[in-house]
Amino acid sequence: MNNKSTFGQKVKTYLNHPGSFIMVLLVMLGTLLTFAVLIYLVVYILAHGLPYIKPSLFSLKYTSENASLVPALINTVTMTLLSLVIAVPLGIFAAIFLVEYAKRGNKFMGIIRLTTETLSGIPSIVYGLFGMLFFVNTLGWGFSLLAGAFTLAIMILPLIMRTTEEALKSVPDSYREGSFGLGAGKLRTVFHIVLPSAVPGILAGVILAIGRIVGETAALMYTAGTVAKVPSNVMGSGRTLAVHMYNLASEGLYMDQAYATAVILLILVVGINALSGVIAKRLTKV
Amino acid sequence: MKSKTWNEKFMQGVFFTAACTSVLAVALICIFLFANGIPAMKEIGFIKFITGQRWKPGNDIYGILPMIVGSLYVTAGAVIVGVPIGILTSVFMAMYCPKKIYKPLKAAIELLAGIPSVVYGFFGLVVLVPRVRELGRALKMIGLARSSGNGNSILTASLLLGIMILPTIVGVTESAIRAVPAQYYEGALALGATHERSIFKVIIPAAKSGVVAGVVLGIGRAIGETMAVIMVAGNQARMPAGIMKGVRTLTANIVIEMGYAADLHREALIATGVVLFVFILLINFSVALIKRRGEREQ
Amino acid sequence: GGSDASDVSDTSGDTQSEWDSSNDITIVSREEGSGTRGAFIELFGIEEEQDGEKVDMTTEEAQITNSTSVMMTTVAQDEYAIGYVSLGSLGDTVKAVKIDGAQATAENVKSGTYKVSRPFNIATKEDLDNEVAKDFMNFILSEEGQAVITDNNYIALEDVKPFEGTSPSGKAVVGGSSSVSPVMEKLIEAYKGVNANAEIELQTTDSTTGMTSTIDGSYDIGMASRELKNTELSAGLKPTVIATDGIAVIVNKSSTVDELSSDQVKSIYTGDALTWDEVVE
Amino acid sequence: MGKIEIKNLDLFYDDFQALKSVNLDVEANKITAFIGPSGCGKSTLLKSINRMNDLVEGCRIEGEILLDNENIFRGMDVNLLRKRVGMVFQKPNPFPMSVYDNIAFGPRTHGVRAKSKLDDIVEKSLRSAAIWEECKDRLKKSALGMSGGQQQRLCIARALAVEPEVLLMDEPTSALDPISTSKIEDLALELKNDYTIVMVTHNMQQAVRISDNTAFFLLGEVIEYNQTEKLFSIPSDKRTEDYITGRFG
Amino acid sequence: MGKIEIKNLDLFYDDFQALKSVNLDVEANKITAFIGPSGCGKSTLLKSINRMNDLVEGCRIEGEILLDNENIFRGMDVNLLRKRVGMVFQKPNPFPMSVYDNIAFGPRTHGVRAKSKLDDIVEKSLRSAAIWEECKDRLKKSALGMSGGQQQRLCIARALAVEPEVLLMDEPTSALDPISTSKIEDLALELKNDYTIVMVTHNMQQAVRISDNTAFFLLGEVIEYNQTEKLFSIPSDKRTEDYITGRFG
Ligand SMILES: Nc1ncnc2c1ncn2[C@@H]1O[C@H](COP(=O)(O)OP(=O)(O)OP(=O)(O)O)[C@@H](O)[C@H]1O
Ligand SMILES: Nc1ncnc2c1ncn2[C@@H]1O[C@H](COP(=O)(O)OP(=O)(O)OP(=O)(O)O)[C@@H](O)[C@H]1O
Ligand SMILES: [Mg+2]
Ligand SMILES: [Mg+2]
Repeated sequence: MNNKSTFGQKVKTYLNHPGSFIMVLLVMLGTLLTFAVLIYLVVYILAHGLPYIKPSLFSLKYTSENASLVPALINTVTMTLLSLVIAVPLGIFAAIFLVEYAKRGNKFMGIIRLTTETLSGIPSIVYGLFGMLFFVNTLGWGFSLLAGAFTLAIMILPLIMRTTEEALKSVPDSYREGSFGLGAGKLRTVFHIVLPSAVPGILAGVILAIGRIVGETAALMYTAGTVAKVPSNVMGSGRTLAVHMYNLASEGLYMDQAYATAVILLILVVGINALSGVIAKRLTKV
Repeated sequence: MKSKTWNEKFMQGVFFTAACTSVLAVALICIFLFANGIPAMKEIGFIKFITGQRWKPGNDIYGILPMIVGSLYVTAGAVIVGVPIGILTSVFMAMYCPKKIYKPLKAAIELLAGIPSVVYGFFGLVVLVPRVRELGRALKMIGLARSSGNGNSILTASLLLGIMILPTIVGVTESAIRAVPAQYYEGALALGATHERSIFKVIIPAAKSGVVAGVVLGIGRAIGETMAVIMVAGNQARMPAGIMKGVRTLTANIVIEMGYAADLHREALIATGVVLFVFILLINFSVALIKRRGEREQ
Repeated sequence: GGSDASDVSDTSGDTQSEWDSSNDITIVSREEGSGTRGAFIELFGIEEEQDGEKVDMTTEEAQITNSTSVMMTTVAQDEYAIGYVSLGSLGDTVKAVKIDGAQATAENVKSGTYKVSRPFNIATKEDLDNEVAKDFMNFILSEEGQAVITDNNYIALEDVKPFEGTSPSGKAVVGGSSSVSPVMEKLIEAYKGVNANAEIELQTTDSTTGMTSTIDGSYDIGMASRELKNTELSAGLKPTVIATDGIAVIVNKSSTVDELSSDQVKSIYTGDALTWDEVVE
Repeated sequence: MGKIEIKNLDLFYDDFQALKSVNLDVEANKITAFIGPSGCGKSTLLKSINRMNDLVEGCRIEGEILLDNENIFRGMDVNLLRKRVGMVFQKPNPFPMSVYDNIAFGPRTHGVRAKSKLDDIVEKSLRSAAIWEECKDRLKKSALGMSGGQQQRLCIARALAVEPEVLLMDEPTSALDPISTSKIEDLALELKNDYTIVMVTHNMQQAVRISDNTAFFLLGEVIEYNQTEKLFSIPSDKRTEDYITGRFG
Repeated sequence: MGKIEIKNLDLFYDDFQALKSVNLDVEANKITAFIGPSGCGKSTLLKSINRMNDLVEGCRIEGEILLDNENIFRGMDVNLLRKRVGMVFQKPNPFPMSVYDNIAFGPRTHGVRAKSKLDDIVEKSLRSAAIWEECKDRLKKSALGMSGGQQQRLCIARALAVEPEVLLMDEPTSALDPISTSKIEDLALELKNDYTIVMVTHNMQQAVRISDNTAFFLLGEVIEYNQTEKLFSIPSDKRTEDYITGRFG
């Protein structure tokens, strides 16, 4: 015998409580809609893109004939790494300050909270404008991977900070107490006990950030430029996959390749998410 | 407390400096946007810029009221579409979803957030626009609407944005629901309430501030979205004329014209960015307020 | 070139009914300031002189897009739409209408029977000292360069001489208008065939960025699909026309409209005619 | 024949057997105490009586529990069961709403809509839980603003408002100060005239003070079940004796 | 003169006074037990001895605590203090790393780097905590995989590894089963030969079983402090008597 409500019992319950029945229907309907849209989207992209994934799309050099996405892919990786190199240490350190050092009720903390929340709400087009005005024009970096990376770094900073903060907060205080109780100082406690335990959470944030970088268009068009090749150094201009796709699509000459690129982008996003799951599992196992 | 090694002090300084970057970034963004946008507003006339109903850069007429109203309409539409569905989905994820399928579903929702907006744009253009156009024509045929519109409309943009803000709303609301202590749920059940009644009468009200924060974040996303809206909204720079008619948002205004703009026109577009930025600031302040009130209630 | 703007015209192409001219016209236009739009309104007289100022009389109801593909997709899907695109981007998902009896083809543009066209400009600083850039400009204006132009459905310049390159080595940056960019891409590839030493970088942005970046030196050659503005000329830019681009007026394939007069196009775009039966009988 | 009859109850959390063929009769209008060291299954058994264990995934039950001779696992609407068998938790868990709405939640759930009726129920329940005087002036204020002891009595009032027959209490005083504790104990003694009460406690003195019958649990088994007086004065099992004299736990 | 002398200690959490002029001498190589109802300040006083309260924001201390006649609040490096005064917590809190690294963390913190030396320390500490046999084969495995009782002994071993003089234990057995409890009690009795032990417990029988001296706390005050035997047989204060006979708490 099972103590769980059987299907029959459930039906009976809902007959007794019609209000509940309506609510459960609504919940199911809403959920169904969400996933129906998702599936439609994915199928739509696949249907339009898959047939056009050809070897020529993966030529080493972009030409107007092959519309290769390899340079854009390489630029995407470079851009991602650059942005992370800038934003991750900053974000983690900032979160450490907020969680481990700042005193409760500290005014300054309120300001930081507010500014990070502001940052996370700024539309990417505004980031694009700012990046163009500041990095490209004022600092004179021109359209360059570096200008793009710095712009994106600011954009993802709040995300990294926020998730790291959460991860640090979720480390049980008992670990900290244990470490302090053995005479370890704050720094040692943070770096040897707290941070390692927080790694899976931080990683989740980094993955989210990668997702944003990979999908970003508006902020990059005005900062990193749209050159369809791999620049020789970070002061050169280059387009990422999303920008590549936008460019392919905008003149209407390469729609098929654009959809094919969208498929690759989608695969990339799924891949990154899956990877994060795997890594997080590895790390939490110790 | 008193005798800290130099090392500890130094690193604390490093951490503090890192924490300051976000403040610095916001300050820089403010300075650069305002420095480039405010002079244009002055030249055009602040009131004229904000309340002007005509936008004709070719003749140096810059009034962005249509775009402000347009952004508000489209955002409101997105909220009407996205919020109920989003909240219901998050309820499913937090309270109904069988453990076995939770992970794939969660990943799917994350995927929804990871799809680049350009892709959404084409999806909207090719899938939503024709459907809305047919709807408009049908409405006109049966006499419910005077003009059919042509599919690129407030309605289309709202639908698309409603979809695009789903992941934000689902994510935030789900974690808000999960953060509600299980004791509330148990307490309600123990009084003989059904699963649904416990959720909608106890848990959701208890998660209120988190839910509202999620909705407001969604609003922020909807206002800020650019690449997708451009493709489906019609982008007419005139006062919105009905939900089956086209509309131009603040973001669309910037992206559409930045490419060809020079001089005052360009500065007016940056000023549009400033207005957008101020909107976002207002939204964030209200989120902060909501959260603070929520915390006080706890 | 690749393929069509969209293969989805069939989503609404399941033409449930006959084309009915009593329907509202869906007017699609390009964004203010766009070179394509500038040329279009000028040539059709949609731009009017008022108090010494040129005023763009395009109706506010016109749907605006900044992308050729959105323009094409919209017209391809909507039976009652009208729009316009560069001749070079014209695909077979839409139908180009005759204007005043003339078909929109490169030959007709060249012969002057089809009048709706605009120049593709490149601009350099007057004191351009980048050898690669100079050599590349010579290439564009040569017989070989102009052949590329013709191949891509644009209208080439007359009286060009064969290319005599100096094969300098080095790097040049070309950037600007996204309308010019596709053909520029082909030109660069062709040029690399004759001068492997040179490296030419292409930035697809927009006409204005093209000009300002050339002024401040980040581009060696700027591209514009419009005439240069006075401020740009006075900042020391020297424009060169490298080709002519026809502008095709397009309608949906199921439309029964095949031909329009300039005045009809004007009355549509100024909002005087709201439904198709006000334009055609 | 008891109000509640537990027959051969086995309970598993996945593979772990938390209750081993438990047999127990709970008498009506008495206070029955469950005692035993941590993890012995007291809460688990208590929660089985109103099927709160249904919520735990992987929880599997064999055997039966009869409430007034009716098997609670068969054909009984679980929501109605929980209306009849109320529960008070270890940590006070008032809902984050006003005092009034907390009490009115249950009656509203079961269809009471009329304002005047609700007013009556709220007052009556709060009086029965001996907390009316303390909160009659703050009915519209959030229940979270009250002290722990008040919250716990509010939770008892909330449980009473749906007019249950049985009241389950899981260490209802363990998070409270001595004064609040004694208030709740007095309340329990009073309530047993109208209700059947089952209470888990880790405080043996508490069991002695207020319960009529006591069950001693060890590792998922009921070792001894008897009148409280007898169990504490002449335990029949060595393990019971060891436990009540504090040799372990 | 005691190993630890607590003099006129007042402790505030913000405005709330958690300890009220506490005076107490802890004797060397004895087990001192703190008992009292929940919230009376036992843990607070214990944590003051190795200044773990420094971590609590808004915590303010007046009065002095002398360790071997030295004021721990003045001029003493807090990290060195904590090395000398080790602590074991209520809930076992091994770090999420291998058993070996758990034990080695303390010595490494205090500068021991040599592998062979560390190996020695790890073995010695685990032996002292009577857990060497159980985990010598899984030194490289995560400490989180052990049972609660093993984890608690591991935490004791971890505390011993830095060679403290005093060992503070805050209800070290309250989360454990009876068998693990008695293992830890035996261990404590053994360890008191080399260390001074202060232990908070909510189990009075435990205090009776293992402690030499007992302090009874109520609402932040030390009501009675005496040899355990005396305190439990002839309490000099009425409140102590009420408490140990289970009349409240
Ligand atoms: N949800 C669950 N999943 C798996 N095991 C559980 C769960 N709840 C309880 N257990 C296990 O069942 C056993 C009995 O738990 P229960 O909570 O009934 O003990 P208890 O007697 O109430 O103890 P305490 O005095 O600590 O409250 C314990 O070993 C516990 O670990
Ligand atoms: N960090 C803190 N901030 C504010 N008040 C605190 C804090 N820690 C403890 N208190 C308060 O100080 C008082 C004493 O707490 P303490 O933890 O010392 O009690 P205890 O005797 O150890 O109780 P228990 O047996 O429940 O562990 C309590 O009233 C408690 O609420
Ligand atoms: Mg329990
Ligand atoms: Mg304590």
